[in-house]
Amino acid sequence: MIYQGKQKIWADYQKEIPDNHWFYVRSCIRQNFFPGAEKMFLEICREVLKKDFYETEYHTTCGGIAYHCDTIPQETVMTIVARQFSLMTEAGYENYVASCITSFGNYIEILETWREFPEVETRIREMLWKACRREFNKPKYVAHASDLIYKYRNEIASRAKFRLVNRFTGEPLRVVEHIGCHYSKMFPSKGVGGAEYPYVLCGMIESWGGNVIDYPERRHCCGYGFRQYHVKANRGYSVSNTYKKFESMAPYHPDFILTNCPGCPYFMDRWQYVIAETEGKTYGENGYGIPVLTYEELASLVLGYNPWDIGLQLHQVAVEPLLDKLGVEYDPSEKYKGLNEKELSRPELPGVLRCC
Amino acid sequence: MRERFLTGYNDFVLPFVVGMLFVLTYCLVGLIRIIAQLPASDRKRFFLSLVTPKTMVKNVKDIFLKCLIHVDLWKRNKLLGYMHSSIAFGWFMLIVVGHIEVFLYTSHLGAKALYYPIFFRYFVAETESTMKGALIFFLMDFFLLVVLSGIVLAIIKRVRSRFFGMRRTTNPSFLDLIGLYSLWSIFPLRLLAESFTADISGGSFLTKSLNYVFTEFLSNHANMLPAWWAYSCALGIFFCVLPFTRYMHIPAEILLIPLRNAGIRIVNARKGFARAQVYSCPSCGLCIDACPMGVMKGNIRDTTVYLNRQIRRKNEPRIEEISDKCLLCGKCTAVCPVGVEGDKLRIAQRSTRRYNFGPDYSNIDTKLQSERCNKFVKKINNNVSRTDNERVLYFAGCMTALTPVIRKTTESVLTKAGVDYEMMDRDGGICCGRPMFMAGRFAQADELVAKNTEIIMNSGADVLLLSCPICYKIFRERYTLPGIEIIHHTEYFERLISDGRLKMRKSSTKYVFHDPCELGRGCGVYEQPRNVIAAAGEVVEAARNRKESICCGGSLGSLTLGFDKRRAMTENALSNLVAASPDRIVTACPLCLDTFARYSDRPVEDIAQVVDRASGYGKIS
Amino acid sequence: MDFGFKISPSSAINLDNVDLTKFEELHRMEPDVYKCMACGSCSATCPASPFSGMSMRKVITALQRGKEKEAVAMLRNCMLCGKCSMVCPRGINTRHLILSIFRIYREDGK
Amino acid sequence: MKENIVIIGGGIAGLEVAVQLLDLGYKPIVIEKRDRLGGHVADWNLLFPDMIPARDVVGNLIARASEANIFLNTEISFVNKLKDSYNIMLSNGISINTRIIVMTTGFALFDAAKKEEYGYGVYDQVMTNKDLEHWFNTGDDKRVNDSAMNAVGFVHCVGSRDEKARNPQCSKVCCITAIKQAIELKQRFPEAMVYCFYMDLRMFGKKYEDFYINAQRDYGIRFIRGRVSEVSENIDGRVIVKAEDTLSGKPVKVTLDLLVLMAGIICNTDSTRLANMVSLPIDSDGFLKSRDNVAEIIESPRDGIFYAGACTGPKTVPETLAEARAAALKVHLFIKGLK
Repeated sequence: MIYQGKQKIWADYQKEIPDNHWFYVRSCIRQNFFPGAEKMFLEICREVLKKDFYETEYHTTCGGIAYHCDTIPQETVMTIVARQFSLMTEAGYENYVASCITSFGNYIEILETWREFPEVETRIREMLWKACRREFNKPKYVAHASDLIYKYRNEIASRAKFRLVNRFTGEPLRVVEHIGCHYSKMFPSKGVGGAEYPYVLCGMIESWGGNVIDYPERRHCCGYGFRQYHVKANRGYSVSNTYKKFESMAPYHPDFILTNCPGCPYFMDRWQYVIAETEGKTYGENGYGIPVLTYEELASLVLGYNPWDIGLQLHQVAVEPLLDKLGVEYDPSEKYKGLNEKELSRPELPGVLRCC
Repeated sequence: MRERFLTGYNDFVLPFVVGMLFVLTYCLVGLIRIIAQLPASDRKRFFLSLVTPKTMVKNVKDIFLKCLIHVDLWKRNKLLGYMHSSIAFGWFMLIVVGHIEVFLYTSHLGAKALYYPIFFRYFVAETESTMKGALIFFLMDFFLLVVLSGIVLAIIKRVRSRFFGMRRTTNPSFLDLIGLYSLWSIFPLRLLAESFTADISGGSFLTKSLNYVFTEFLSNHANMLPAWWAYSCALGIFFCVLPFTRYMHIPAEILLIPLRNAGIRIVNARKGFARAQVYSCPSCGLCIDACPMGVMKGNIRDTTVYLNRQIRRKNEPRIEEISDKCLLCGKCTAVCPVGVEGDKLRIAQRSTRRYNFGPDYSNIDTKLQSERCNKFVKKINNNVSRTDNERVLYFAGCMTALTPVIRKTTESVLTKAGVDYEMMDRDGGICCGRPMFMAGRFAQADELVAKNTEIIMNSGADVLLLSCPICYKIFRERYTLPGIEIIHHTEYFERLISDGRLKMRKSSTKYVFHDPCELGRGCGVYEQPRNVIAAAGEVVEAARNRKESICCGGSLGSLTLGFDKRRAMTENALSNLVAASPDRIVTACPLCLDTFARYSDRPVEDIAQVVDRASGYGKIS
Repeated sequence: MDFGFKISPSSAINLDNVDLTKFEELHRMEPDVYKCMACGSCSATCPASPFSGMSMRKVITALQRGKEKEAVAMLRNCMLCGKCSMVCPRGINTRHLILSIFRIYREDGK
Repeated sequence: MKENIVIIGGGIAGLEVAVQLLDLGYKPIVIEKRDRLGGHVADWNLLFPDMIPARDVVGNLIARASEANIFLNTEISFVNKLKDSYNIMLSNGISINTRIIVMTTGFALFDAAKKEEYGYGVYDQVMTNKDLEHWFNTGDDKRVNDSAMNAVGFVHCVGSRDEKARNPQCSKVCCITAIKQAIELKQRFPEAMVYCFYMDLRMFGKKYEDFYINAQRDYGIRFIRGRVSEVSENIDGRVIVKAEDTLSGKPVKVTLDLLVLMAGIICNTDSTRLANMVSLPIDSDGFLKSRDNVAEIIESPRDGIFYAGACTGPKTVPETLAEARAAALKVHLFIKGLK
C-alpha cells in the first residue's frame, strides 16, 4: 500500500463544510440501535465545542428505507424531504446535517435530481404546498454528521483524554473503518476522500492516534441492505455479506471497527453473535468479538466520557477489552444500571461469543 | 514304383512335421475359440448354415474363388490377381496332386501320411515313363512352375510395387518378413530338392531338366539331402511363424467366408467374427491406397491393415488412435479382397471405450415434437386425407440445417410435384443417432432412435423422406418403422420423375455426381441419383466413383481428425471429381455439400438444387 | 442455534481455489480447448440446446471456472451430432472434446 | 527552398514527416517539448505484430531526421496568426515565421490513477502498460518480482470506452498491446497464470488475430470477459481483482502478483492548447478535428496546417507513419501550389 497515493486521492475529494450553525436531523433507527450516539453528537458539538446545532421534534423520517425497499415512489420521498427542508428554512438555517447515511444519500440524490431536472423540483414544491402548505429553501450545505466530527477531529484531539494507542504495548490501535455505502458510493464528490478510499473516518482515526487497516473487502457492504435484512428469507444473504467482511479482515487482527452509518455498526455487531453461533467463529482475541463503534461513541471515549453514559452496554460484542487497551476506566458493576442507578436485568450471555 | 527306404523316414521331415502339427493345432484351437466367442444365436446360425445346401455350395464356391483364384483381385488388377492365384492355386494343386500321387502309389501309410505327400519324391521312386506317371510328374512340375512364376512376381512387387499399379504397400513387420522369405524359399528349394532327386525318383520337364543341368557340375547325390532338409526347414519355419504373420489369413479366410455367408455381424470388438476378420487380413495394402486419409502421409499407418495388425498385437493406444481417426467412409471395406470391414471394426473398437458418464435424453419431450408435425394426424382425424396420395414426412436432419438450400429446394420440388408433405424438423429436431452410433455409443444412439421413432409413428405419415445420407443409413439399419417407407431424396426424385409427377427440362450442363459414402457404399444407392441428374443435364463420371468414390473429408465418422487436417482430403476428393471437367459438382449429402463448397473451384450443389432448377410446375399430361 | 437462515455460500468464482488438474488433463488431450473465443456458434446451432440449454461454449467456460457439475449436467444432453464442430470458427473438434470430457470427468462433476 | 516548415512534436509522426521533407529537399523545423525524440514509441520495447524493437524504429527515424532543425526542451509559447502565415514564439525565445505547420502532437496516456478503484499508485503491485514496457526495457521495477510471479492480470480498457473516465472512445491499440505483453510475460514466467480481463477484443490489424490465437493456444493465457470492478490489496501485498465473468454470468475473484492496467490513449492537452492558439477545431472525442474523417484526415480546416499521427485519434505505429508520409507529400504539394 502506497500511503502517498491515497493522500493524493484524498486531496482531490475535500468538500466544503461550514464550521457552525447546523440544522440537525436524527436517524430513525439509531435511536433504537445505539441511542447514546446521537445524544453524544449534540453533547460534543454543543457543550464541548460550543457550536450551534438546532434540532426540532417536528422532523420525520426521510423516507429513505421505504424508498429503497420500493414501498413508496420517489415523489413521496422527495416531498417528505422537502418538508424537512421547510423545517430548516423555518428555523432559519442553511446548513443541513443528517445523522443517518441513508438520509444523507437520500438528500444528496434528491438535490442532484432537482439540479438535473428542475421541473421535478417545481412539481415537488407544488406537492408540498398542496399537502401541508409549506415552502422551503434548499440547504446551502448538506453534510453527514461524521463530516462534522471529521472537521472537528483535531479540536477533539486537542481536548482528548485518551489516544488510540494500546496502553499495554504502546502501539497504535489497529482500526478498521467502515463507511456506509450511501455516503459516497453514489456521489463520490460529496464524501470526504471520495468513494474508493473515503477519508472521513480515516481522518478521525489518524488524528486520534490509531492506525487504519485497509483489507480486501473494505468496500463491501456491511450486509444490512434493507431488502436483504428486512425480508426474513433473505437474512442468510445479509449475514453472508458480513461474514465475508469479517473473514477478509480477520488476518489483520483489528482492535475495533469504526463506522458512520446506522445499520453498519448494528449488523456488524449483532451478526458476530450469529456467526459465532452458526459457524463457531469469533474474530477478536480470546473468544471475544471485534467491537464496532460509531464515530460519536469513539469521539466520546476519546474525550473521556464514561462508557456506560454513552451507551456502550448496548453492544453485543463486549467493548471491555478495547476499553482496557485504551486505558479507559470503567466500573463493570455500573454496566447495566439505569439512569436511576437501579440495576436493569442483565442480558443472557451467548454460548460461543465471549461477552462480559 | 518302389519305396526307396524301408523305414520311409528321414530326420529332415521333422521341421516340416513340427511346423505342420503346430499350425494345425493353432488353427484348430483358434477355430474353436472364435466359434465359442460367437453369441449363441450366431453360433447356431453358423452351424445351420454349414448344413444348409445353399450356403454350403456358396461356401465352397466362395472359398474356391476367393481364397484360391482371388477373383476379386483379378477384377481389380490382372497382374496382382495372377500373382496371388498362381501361388495359392498352384500350391493348392501341388498339395492335391501330391496327395493323389501318394494315394495312388503307396499303401499302409500310417504316420507317414503326414509328410509323404510333401516329400514323396525323396521317399518314393516312380517311373515317369507310364502315361499315368508322366501326367502326374508333368502336373507336379507344371504347378510348381506356376507357383514359382507367382513367387517371381511377388519378389518384383516387393521391389517395385508401382509395377503392379499400387502406389503404396504395407510395411511388413519383422515376422512378416520371415514368413515372406520362408514362403519365397519353399518352392525354389522344393525345385532344387526334387531336381537333385529327379534321376532317382523321376521328374518332368522342370525337375528332370534341372537334374541334367546339375549333374553336369554336381554329380554327387550328397547334395540331395541338404536340399531336402532346406525345403523341409523352409516349410517348417513358414508354418511356425504363420500364426504370427499376415499368412494367418490363409486359414482364417476359410473360416471367415462361411461365417460371413451365415450372415454373422461384428458384435464384440475383438472376439468372434471381428477376430476372424482381423486374422483374415492378408496385409495386401489395398486399403492404403483406398483410404481418403492417405493423401496425408502421416495417416498411412492409420489404415485398416495397420488396425488389424495392432489389434493382433493388442497395442491399445494405437488401436484407439487408428479407430478414432477414421472417417468411416467404408472404402477399405469396399475394396478389401477378403472382406474385412474396416469401418465396422473401428466402430466396434470405439464401442469398447469406457466413459465416466454419458448422455441422457430423458428430458427430451417427444410430445412437443410430435405436435409440430401432426398435420397428417389431423387430416386423418378429420377425414380429409386423400387416400390416393402418399403422406410424406420430410426429415431434413441436423446437417441440413447448416445447408438450408437443400431443405428449401427439396420443399420446392415436393410442392411442384404436388406431394402432400410435412416437415418433421422445421424448428429443429432430434439427431437421428447415426453420429452417436459412429462414435460406438450404441445404447445412446438407440435412445435417440426411440425418440425419433415415436415422433414418426405418431405423425400419420407413410413415407419418411430424408435428404441426409447419414440419417438415411441409420434409418434403414436401426429404425423399425412398420408401414412407413424410408426413402432418400435421390430415390424419391427419381420416382417422381419416372412417375411423371415432375417435369424436367434437360440442359447442356455437365454434372458430375459425387457418391456420398453413406449413400453409396453405405446404402447401395448409385443409379437413382445419376438417373435424376441425367434428366436435368449430362452426367459425367469422376475418376473414381460409385463403390470407389472418395470421401469428401468432412465425415462425422472421424472423431479425432481436426478441421485443419481435412483440407488435403477434400482437395484430393475434388480433383478426383473434376477429372471429366464437369460444370457443376452434384452431391446428395449436406455434409459433402458443405465440405466441398469450402474448397471447390466450381459450383457444388445438392441434387435437390439441380432438380429444382430443372423442373417446372404442372404435371406431364 | 437455528435462526431460520444461515450463511449462504458465495456464488463468486474464486480462481485462486479452482482445481484445474482435470482441465489440464483435458487440455493435454485436446489442446484446442484453449482456442475457444466464446462466440457461441456451437450453442446457437446445437439441436440439443432447445431441449436442455446445452451449450458447448458454456461447458468450456464452466470447466475452466471449476463449475464441473454444471458442465457435466449440460453435456449429458449432447447428441454428438457434430454440428458444433462444423460451425466452430476456430476449428475446434468439439465432438472429440466432448468424448474426452466424458472420459476425464465424472458424472458428479469431480 | 527557404520555406519554413514547423513540425510540432518529435514523436515518430513528426520525425517521419521531417525525414520525408528532408528527402524532398526541405529543411523542416522540429519542436519537441521533451529532452529526447521518439515520443511514446521510444518508451516501448517491442512492437507488434513482428516484435521488432521500438528502439530500432525510433533510432532509424532519428538518424534520418538529423539534418532537420530540431529544438528539444522547447514548447510553443504562443502563435500569432498573420495574414497568410503564422508567427510562432518558442519557449527558448526564438520566433519563427511560417506558412506551414504540421501538427504531430500525438496523444497522452490516460492517467490510470484516475480509475481509483484499480488502485494504481495506491497498491504496490499495480502497474500500467507503460510501466511494464519500461521493465521490459530496463528490467528495473520492484513490482515485478522474479521469484513470485504466479499470477498476473491485464485489465483492458483502462480509461477507454468509459464515459465515467470521460473517454468513451476505443484506444484501438490496447487489446493487441495487452496480448503482446501477456505473451511476453508468459515467455519470461512460463509457470505464471496470465489473465486478461476484457470487454471486447478488437483484433483489427494485420496478424492480430494470430497473436490472439497464439496467446490462447500456445501460451494458455486466460481471457475473462468482464470489466474489472475493483481491486484491493491482500495482507501479503498481492492484489485481489474482482470482475464479472460475463460468460459464465458469475462474479469472479482472483489474487494476483501483478496487475497491469492497459491505460488508454486520450488527447494530449498540449494539442488542445495549441489548437486554441491557432483556432483549430476540436472533435467530439477531444482530438484535433480533421476536414473529414474519411478522405482528409490529415488536413486541418486551416490552410497550411496539417495533421499526422495520433493527434487526430488513437493510431498504430504503421498508421502513424503512413499518415506522416502523406502529410509530407501534402506539405510539398502545398508549397508547390504557393509558388
